Amino acid sequence: MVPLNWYLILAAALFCIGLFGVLARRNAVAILMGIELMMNAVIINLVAFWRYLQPTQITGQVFAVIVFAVAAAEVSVGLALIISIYRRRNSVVAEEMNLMKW
Amino acid sequence: MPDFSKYGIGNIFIYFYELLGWFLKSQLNLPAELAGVIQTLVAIVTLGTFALLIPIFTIWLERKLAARFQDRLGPNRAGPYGLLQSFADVIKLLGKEDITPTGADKWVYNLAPLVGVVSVVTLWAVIPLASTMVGANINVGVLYVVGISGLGTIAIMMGGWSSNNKFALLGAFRTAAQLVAYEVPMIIALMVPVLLAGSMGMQDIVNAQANSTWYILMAPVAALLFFITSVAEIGRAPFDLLEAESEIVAGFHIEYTGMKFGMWMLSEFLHAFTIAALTATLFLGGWHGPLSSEAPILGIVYFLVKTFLAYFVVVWSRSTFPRIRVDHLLSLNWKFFTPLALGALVVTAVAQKLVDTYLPGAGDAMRTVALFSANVLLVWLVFELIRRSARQARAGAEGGYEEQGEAHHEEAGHGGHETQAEHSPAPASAH
Amino acid sequence: MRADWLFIGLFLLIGIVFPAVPVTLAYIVGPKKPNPLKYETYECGIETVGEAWVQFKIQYYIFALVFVVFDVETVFLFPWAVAYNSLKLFLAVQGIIFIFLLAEGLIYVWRKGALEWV
Amino acid sequence: MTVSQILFLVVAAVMLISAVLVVTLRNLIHAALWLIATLFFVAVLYVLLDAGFMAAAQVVLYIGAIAILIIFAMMLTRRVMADETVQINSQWWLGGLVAAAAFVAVAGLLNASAWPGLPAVDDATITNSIKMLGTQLTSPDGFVIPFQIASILLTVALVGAIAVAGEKK
Repeated sequence: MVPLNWYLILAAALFCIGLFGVLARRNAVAILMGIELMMNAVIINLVAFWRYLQPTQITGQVFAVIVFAVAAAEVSVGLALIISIYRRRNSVVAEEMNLMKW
Repeated sequence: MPDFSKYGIGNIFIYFYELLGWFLKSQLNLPAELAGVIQTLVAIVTLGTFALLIPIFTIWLERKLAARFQDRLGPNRAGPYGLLQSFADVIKLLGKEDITPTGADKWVYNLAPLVGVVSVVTLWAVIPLASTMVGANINVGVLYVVGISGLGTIAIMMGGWSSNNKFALLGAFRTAAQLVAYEVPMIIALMVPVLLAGSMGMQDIVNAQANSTWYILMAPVAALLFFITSVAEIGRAPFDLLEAESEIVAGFHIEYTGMKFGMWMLSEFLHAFTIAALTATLFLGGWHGPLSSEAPILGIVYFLVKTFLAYFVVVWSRSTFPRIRVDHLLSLNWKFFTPLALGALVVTAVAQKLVDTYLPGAGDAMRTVALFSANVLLVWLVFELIRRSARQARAGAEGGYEEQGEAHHEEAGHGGHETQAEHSPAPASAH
Repeated sequence: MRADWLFIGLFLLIGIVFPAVPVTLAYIVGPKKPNPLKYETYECGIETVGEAWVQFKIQYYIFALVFVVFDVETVFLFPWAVAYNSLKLFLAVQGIIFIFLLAEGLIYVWRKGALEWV
Repeated sequence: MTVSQILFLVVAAVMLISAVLVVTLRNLIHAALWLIATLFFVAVLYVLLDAGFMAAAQVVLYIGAIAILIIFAMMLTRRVMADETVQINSQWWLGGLVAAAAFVAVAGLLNASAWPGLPAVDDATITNSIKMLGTQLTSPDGFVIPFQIASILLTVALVGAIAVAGEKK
């Protein structure tokens, strides 16, 4: 039997790898990939809690499915923004999008 | 030792399976889990070999059939009726040089055809062959089929991108656009049998059909949509833009040679057979037929007969229809198939609920009639809409010339095009 | 249920081994006569010009986008379809409202002209 | 060590390795392919957790849809990333430090707390969970509002994304 905290620690590790990707990558698409990893870590947590705490109720899976929808919405709008910026400025490097920087 | 008489000739494959388990457990004294894994492995190897050997036969069959459609003889030299032609092809492929072009991404390039084959072969894990024979009876079978087919899109993109060739890349992206587009009506059409059976498990869907009627009668629109969109998913004519020789040379597998090219071909032919099997399972009752529950071995025969029938239709349409244009391909999907699939889903759901509410004691015959007529109504409605809009378009186009003259008499600011747009809702009675 | 998933897991493993065998065999058996010209990428009978990258149309992204949104919504609908026969009327209607919202998105994309292949 | 523990550790190790490759590889297409591998192993984790529907949905949505969308977007913006320049920004070590510190803190906290064991569940509950999910998603006592709002969110995302990406130059 696998203890619950193994799953949670695994999810934490995946989340932190994603966090590193978001903080360290220059390319905006790569940053979005890091965010996808973080989202997946969250979903692993939700499903693990469902299985270990309330397997007879479905709440954990409902939330996981809704996170799926949010992730899809986020990635489609995010990539659309990146493509739009690329078409205007010919660049997808996050550091160069500095209009709001002071 | 398991008693053969308990299984009978109808369950002979299950008998062999149990015999193997008995041999491993009591003769070799293996622990139960290990014996189970070995049993599973043997079953997988048998099923996988079966699935991978099918194309050897279907390639011959398809060439023969296509030849007959075109009034030719087809392969007839190697063996009786050319039956050994496919083996000759395999031997030829073995003797070809394995080329990886310069600048290609070696790992991705070599992995792509393998992923392509995996994405098709593993579909056979959930297809029930008989009432007692199904690889994995998971409760998400239909979604599994959709997901594994998605891996095929990834494989094509991997192959196209890693070849380092413009045509391959362009072909891969065209293909991906086509595949993802046709996946939408396919998934929605798949939801109809799920809704009727109340389960996503393949075996449950076949059982539900065995207990009522085949779903081709209950949901003809969904069946047709699933079949057509699946043909688009495998990229067969009339949807074979992905390997349009005259336009993008050969599509994503232009740089592949020898056995790796053979693997792409294998996955394509196996996929064609697999969608026929899926159509047979989901809409034609799978293994269901007279005496199929008593003697499961008959179920395999029924299943194969239905699958070959569906496969024949695939080959038939391949050799009959011309290739469709890319813009037509996509507008056909988004503007016709997708709304029709949504309509079929809603109509089936509503009819099902109405029968349950107002005809509580309705038998299967009554339900089938209700669902079938609901589908017919939907089709009539859709075609009436299309006819009306076509009539309007024609009236607009024809009226445009005549009314251009009149437009000058009307108030200024109305150009010919605006008049055309304004008058377009008017019926053809203007003539 | 777990045994069924085990079957699928092993099937995936074996599914990658099975096609790998003939490919490896062909690599061993097949002739090897290297020649730099042979390894050039094909391009209509002339020397390869430029790199393999071509400007893709934004339309590809739009189609993939519409597909993603529809895919997510259909995954939502699958559990509803499974439960449909045992659902009460109100619950069944919720799913149909969902389908109409889905259709509304399609109509928007259609009227916007984003479905045209230009 | 039981069989399920070994299985978990193998899957977890492969998943973490591919996740690290996603955030470190220079070639972004390779990174995307490793992302697909990571997502696939997350689906395997769901299978180990008896959530078959989640596993299938993960493969359909993430691998079949979102990963393809990401690759398409890469192809549309590839001119910048075709070159083999550095893909890591100048403060990458700071990011690594933050991520490592967050992991140490969270993992320590998780390890120090007591967690309940795995409750035994019969097959019927697992098989029935999809039906329950469907009922709960449309039930007024359950999650019908999030269900419909998710649909509206996706429609809004569709409208917004097309408005942003489809604008003329």
